[in-house]
Amino acid sequence: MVQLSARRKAFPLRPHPAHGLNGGLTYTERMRRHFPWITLVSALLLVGMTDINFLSPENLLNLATDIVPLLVMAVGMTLVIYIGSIDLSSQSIANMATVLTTISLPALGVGSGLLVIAAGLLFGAISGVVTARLKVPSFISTLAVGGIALSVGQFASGQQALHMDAEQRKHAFGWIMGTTAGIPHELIVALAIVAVAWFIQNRMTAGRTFKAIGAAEPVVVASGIRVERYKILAFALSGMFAAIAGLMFSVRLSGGSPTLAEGFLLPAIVAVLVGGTPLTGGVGGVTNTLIGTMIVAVVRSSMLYLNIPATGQQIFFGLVLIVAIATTIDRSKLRIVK
Amino acid sequence: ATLGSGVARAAAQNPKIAWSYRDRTNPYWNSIVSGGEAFVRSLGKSTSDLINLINEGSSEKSLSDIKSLLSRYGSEVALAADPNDMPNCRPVVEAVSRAGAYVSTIWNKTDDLHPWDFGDNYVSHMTWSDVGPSEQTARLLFDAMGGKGGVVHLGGIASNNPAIERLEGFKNALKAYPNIEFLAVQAADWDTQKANQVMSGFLTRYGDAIKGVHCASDTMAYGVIEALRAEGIEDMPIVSYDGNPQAVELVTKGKILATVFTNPHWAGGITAALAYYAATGFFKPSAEPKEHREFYGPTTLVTTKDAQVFKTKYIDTNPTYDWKDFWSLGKGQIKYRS
Amino acid sequence: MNQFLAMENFRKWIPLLVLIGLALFFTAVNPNFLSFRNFARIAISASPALMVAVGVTFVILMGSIDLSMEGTVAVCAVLFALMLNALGGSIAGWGWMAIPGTLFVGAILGAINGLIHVQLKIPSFMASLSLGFVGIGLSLLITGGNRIQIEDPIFRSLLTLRIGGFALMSYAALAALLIAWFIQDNTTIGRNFYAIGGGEDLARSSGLNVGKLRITGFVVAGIFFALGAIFAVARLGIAETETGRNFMFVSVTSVVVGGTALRGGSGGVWNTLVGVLIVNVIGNGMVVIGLPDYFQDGVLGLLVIAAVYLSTDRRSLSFVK
Amino acid sequence: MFELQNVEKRYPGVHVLKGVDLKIGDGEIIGLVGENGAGKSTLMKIIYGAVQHDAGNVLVDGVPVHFRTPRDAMQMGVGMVYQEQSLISNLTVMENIFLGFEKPFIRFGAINWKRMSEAARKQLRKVKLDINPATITSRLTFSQRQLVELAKVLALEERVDGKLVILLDEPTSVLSKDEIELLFSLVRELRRRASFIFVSHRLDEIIDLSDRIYVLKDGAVVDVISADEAQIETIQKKMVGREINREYYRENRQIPYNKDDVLLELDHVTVAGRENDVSLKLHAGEVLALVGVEGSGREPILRTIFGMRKPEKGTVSIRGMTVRSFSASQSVSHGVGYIPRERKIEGIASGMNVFENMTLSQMKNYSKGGMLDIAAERELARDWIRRLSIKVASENVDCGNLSGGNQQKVVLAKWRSGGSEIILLDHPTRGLDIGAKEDVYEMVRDMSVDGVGIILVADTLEEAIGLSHTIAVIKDGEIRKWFNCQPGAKPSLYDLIQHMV
Ligand SMILES: Nc1ncnc2c1ncn2[C@@H]1O[C@H](COP(=O)(O)OP(=O)(O)OP(=O)(O)O)[C@@H](O)[C@H]1O
Ligand SMILES: Nc1ncnc2c1ncn2[C@@H]1O[C@H](COP(=O)(O)OP(=O)(O)OP(=O)(O)O)[C@@H](O)[C@H]1O
Ligand SMILES: [Mg+2]
Ligand SMILES: [Mg+2]
Repeated sequence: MVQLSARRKAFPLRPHPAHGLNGGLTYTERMRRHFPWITLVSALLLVGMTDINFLSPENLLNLATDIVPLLVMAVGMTLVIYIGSIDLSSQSIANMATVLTTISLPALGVGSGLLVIAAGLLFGAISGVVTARLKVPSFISTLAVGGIALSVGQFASGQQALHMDAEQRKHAFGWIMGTTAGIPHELIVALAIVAVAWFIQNRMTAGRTFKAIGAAEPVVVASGIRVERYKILAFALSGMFAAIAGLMFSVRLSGGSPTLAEGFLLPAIVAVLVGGTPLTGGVGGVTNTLIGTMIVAVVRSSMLYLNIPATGQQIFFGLVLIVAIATTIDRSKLRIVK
Repeated sequence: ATLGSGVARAAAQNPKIAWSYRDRTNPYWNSIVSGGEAFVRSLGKSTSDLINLINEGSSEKSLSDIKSLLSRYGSEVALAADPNDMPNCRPVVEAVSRAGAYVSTIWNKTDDLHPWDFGDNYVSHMTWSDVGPSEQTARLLFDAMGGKGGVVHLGGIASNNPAIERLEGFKNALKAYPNIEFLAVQAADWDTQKANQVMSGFLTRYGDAIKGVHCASDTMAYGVIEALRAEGIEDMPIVSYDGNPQAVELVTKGKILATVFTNPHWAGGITAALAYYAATGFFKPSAEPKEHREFYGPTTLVTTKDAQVFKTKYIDTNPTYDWKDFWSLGKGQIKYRS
Repeated sequence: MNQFLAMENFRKWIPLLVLIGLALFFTAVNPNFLSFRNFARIAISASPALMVAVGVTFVILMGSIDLSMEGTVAVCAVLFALMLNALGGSIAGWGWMAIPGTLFVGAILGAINGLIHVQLKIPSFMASLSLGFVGIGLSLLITGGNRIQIEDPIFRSLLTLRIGGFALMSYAALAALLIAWFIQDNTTIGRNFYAIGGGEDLARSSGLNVGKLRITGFVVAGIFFALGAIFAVARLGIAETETGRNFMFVSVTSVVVGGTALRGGSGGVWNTLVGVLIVNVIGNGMVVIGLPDYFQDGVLGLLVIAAVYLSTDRRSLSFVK
Repeated sequence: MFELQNVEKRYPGVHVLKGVDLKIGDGEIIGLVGENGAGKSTLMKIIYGAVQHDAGNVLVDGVPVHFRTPRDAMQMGVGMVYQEQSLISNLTVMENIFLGFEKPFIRFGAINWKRMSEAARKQLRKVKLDINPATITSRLTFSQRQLVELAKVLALEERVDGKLVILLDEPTSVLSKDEIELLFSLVRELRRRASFIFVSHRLDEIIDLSDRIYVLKDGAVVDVISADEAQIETIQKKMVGREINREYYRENRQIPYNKDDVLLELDHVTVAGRENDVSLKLHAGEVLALVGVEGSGREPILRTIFGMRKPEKGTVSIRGMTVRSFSASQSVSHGVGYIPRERKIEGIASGMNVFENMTLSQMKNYSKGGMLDIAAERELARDWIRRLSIKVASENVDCGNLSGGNQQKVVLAKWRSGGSEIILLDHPTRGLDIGAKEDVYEMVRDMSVDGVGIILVADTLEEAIGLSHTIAVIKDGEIRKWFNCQPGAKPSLYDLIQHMV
């Protein structure tokens, strides 16, 4: 025992890395919550260095407008990730939404939008019921409900790509497509949607409850709140936002197809995570997702500016993602990293 | 809505050439890219001057990437694109026109969208009439089956245009063969693994009743062949589509009866060339007749008889094409069904 | 108490009962389903998926998740094919070295995954998802997007050689499953995975080096992904980036359907076998009964929900994420 | 010889250990006493390598060592039985016993279960526990688990050469009398090999077992007493730092409650998994204490009243109305509030700030049409921060960063401000220091005066006796004895313990 211990050197003692000896949070820890937007600005500047036109207001405006459907979907996804679950059905719901919008446009006009939103709410709520009441993990329940939405989309479309009549589209949704003072209405609509989501999250009992569920579900139960209802609501809202994303995309493309929104899911999840809302929930939120979506947009278009060769784009994306997540997530909020 | 109607403007001196396509994991798109690269080399540029926009099957990414390209290079762009989903073609074309750049598209376009509605900027659209060739392969198949017995069809992603047409051709051929029993059709999404699983399911369902397989693409045929090989079935008549190198190889060996070569190498080159030469002012698209704006690409039936010759000519080497000879390989103006 | 125990034991068997129930249902609709040959077909299509799912099972047992399988399988598949062809093209010659070589590649990729997750303290979901992208990209870079064909008849005998009606591949997969079972139940690392899943802080305070075990788990997963890649190549004779496609959702779904909890600590590789079979039986069965393809995604979804619903003990779950 | 010199430990905002010196001779049994939160567990965890100290030295036989992980400590012969359960419940008993030390049982890469099982049996025999080592740990009772933990530590005996140091953090709190006897005889037997540090809140046990007693107060050693000279009263005085009198529990403020105003009634209520039933009545202004040993079934009763459990039989009525559907939200709407025992799990939502925590159970009162009135929430929080002198910079502070006492005050304020008339207190002073405790006692009296009915599961018997009007002694899920607790006529500890075990 003595020998053993003799070989062991005393180690220099340090306080816990997260806080100084005086107990306050260290500088980096306090800076953490600013990291998402710092990452965004750095990325913008980095790409701007290769071509200053990238930073022109017009280009940034375009970049923001292009990402609108993804942003709307990611905002919905945020609410679900905020309660510590995940929604893998968003893309399929958006797919279904493009089909439903297109086929109901002749009969319902603007009403087709309402129909689609209702359908999104319904499918989201089904995910919620299956998760909260049947206790099927959301990873599975939403994947499964997504499959159902996909079937509905395929069936309703007759497995065809459909296009909207130009006049009907203009009549019903022309207002989304225009611009005012150079700002596309799509962007304004999207920001309004983000604002609504922000309001729900920060100013309404539902949002407060979502946060509490993500932060400490047992506390919410022990506070006498009907957790299941709120969970279902979060999923329903996510489904609704996904449907709106599909609706806006469908109007932009003036058509629908059961595969039209393919490729939305992973970027949307990535946008939420990169923005700094971890899968454990309770932290982050829609403003983070706004930043996260922009980061995704910048990284995507940076490939063009940095001349990343075709076969290297996936690697580039993956590596940038790791760096972005490593800098944006707030580890002090994660007790155990699993 | 006629945009830029014939107003003469300074032609681009040295436009950036870009190809926007689905992915790099599929031999078909690799051939397209090889054609694009061959064209770029013919201009004395390096292959890295061809900008690759890979959309991973996401219309959203397709559109965003193209818009990023346009905002970086403005009107100095000659774009060749497969818009991935039919509805996506319109916003792509509109964005290009707005920027004053030039685009030629292949495959996916809604019927109500025409190059001549966009003046010079929407240079051309090429697609392949798959109905006829698909009918031809089906006839070959039915003949090989001796005009009787059960047949199954494995289709692509059901809402994709080629999938629809290839199924239609197959069904047309059936009419002339009353003793052929059409057992089942199922989408296998252009995917080898999925086709493999679907085929083994068919084997269980229909067993020995299956006497022939009609595949909507080569990639799916590979999966079918392997599913059959697993059962020790080596001589089932199979036909496929696309004329990929591996499939042509299999045709020479008699493993596949016939495939249809759509000459993606040429298509990749000529589509880029059309956009490029329109951009440089080498020709004025709006001065061309309609059959030069919307036309069918070449299809060559490759059967066991001519496979070897075909292989040496088109697969082992690529013929040198004159990239200014735009239309000689085309198969006439696109006809719409309704 | 006894009644409670009986109930608990009963629950353990529910996934298997679901599997049997599904088989009976499909048989009732189309009696062809219940045939030896069809089971052999299901076994072939399930073999690669089983390996991948077994790999991810180890990670899930620890309460983490590994979503890098599509990239890892793609890289392993194309490297396997390249190695095999470079080493003479036949398993009979030096080509067999490609097999351990590929397993090694899988292990390395798993180790990178684990290191990034543990050392950079990035939750495994995000770390492995990102690395999946990198893996897909890497395989693309290696192949330039082309496919590599494997002609070697000896290697392909994994598919073509039948013993007692089943393809050699199915036996190989079964052997790998037995090894996984052995690792899970009879080795220290296997048991320690359960310990971490059962309570990470408790495991740590019992003196386990949790970080190192985590990385080990990802390495083991990587090795099984590599095995999955080899079987996938054997099944189609083609190695390409696409070889990895679809494995992510299918394998995680299989694991959960089999009764292994995503929060870790319960379940195991036999559950995964049942889960993989359930998923493959549904896939095969829907074709066999001739369900229109546009309904298949939806029906798969409903059946998966039903399977998970039946096999979870809701009383023991305070909440589910 | 094991020695700590001047060991320091801080957590954000709290100085947990202040220059602690401690010596353990070979074969010596050290008793460690101190109030809740005095730093006993922290000190033990530092010795065990589970927590790293900020300054000071740990010496083994005069040589400085530093244990970075418990594994380092175990290899040097230091073992610990945790205060909280620390067995991994999905593993078997034998796996738990040898967790991290499976090596001797490995044959050709595989664990030889037979050998491990035999070895485990040997360890279990030491603690006279006759169970199958292959049993899944979650099937064991609390006291069985405690004994397994002990067996796990005793496995060090074979594993390590030389002397052992075994740390026992409140091992007796869940054991029966016989089991405690067994434990003590074991400890005495093992003195040849091992020295012990023994933590307990039962001072008589401490005096009985140990050689020397360290008294810890607010993270500093205030006295070291030889057990021969120790007396309970003096130790208590040292622990608390002043004379303990009846005023501690504010008995002067205890006023009789209104016998006619029944708030809550349980009539032959059977809680799941128990055979016995419980009947009780809670009156306005009454403090009803439930006492019993760990696992006697106090918590399930509280949870049933709060609606988180459904009774199998019997009726619960609140203000004369029978409760039909059981859910926490139902109970809250009937005016029941619950201060759970696991404050960090069910009490405080860390990551949320003070006002968000306070209004969590009563958002209806602070919102209109689903829209929150955040200004009113802040106002409420500021008001209660003032009233309870909660030590926080502002109402915007994340509650996860508050000290335990302040967290507890936030939880109390949450229910109190929501106007709950029936409040269930489960270990409300756990982990609180004296100042905070007194604040809590003061609040209990305030609520009582306001006519709130309180059911208390206290941290200590003294607390139960001091605070309550009525005591129900619970054993095996059944009320065995009622005591009336008028000031001046309170039952003694002994009176209660008699019926508890
Ligand atoms: N991980 C931690 N982070 C911050 N503070 C902590 C942590 N662990 C303990 N503390 C604080 O350190 C102090 C000492 O706690 P400790 O658990 O050592 O008390 P104790 O004497 O064992 O009390 P008890 O009798 O209740 O077991 C308490 O104020 C506690 O809140
Ligand atoms: N598990 C934990 N993780 C992180 N920090 C903790 C933990 N437990 C306690 N703390 C921190 O320890 C500090 C003191 O906690 P503790 O609850 O015991 O204080 P206390 O000394 O009892 O305070 P008070 O005087 O208010 O009663 C708090 O600032 C809290 O942030
Ligand atoms: Mg304290
Ligand atoms: Mg303690």
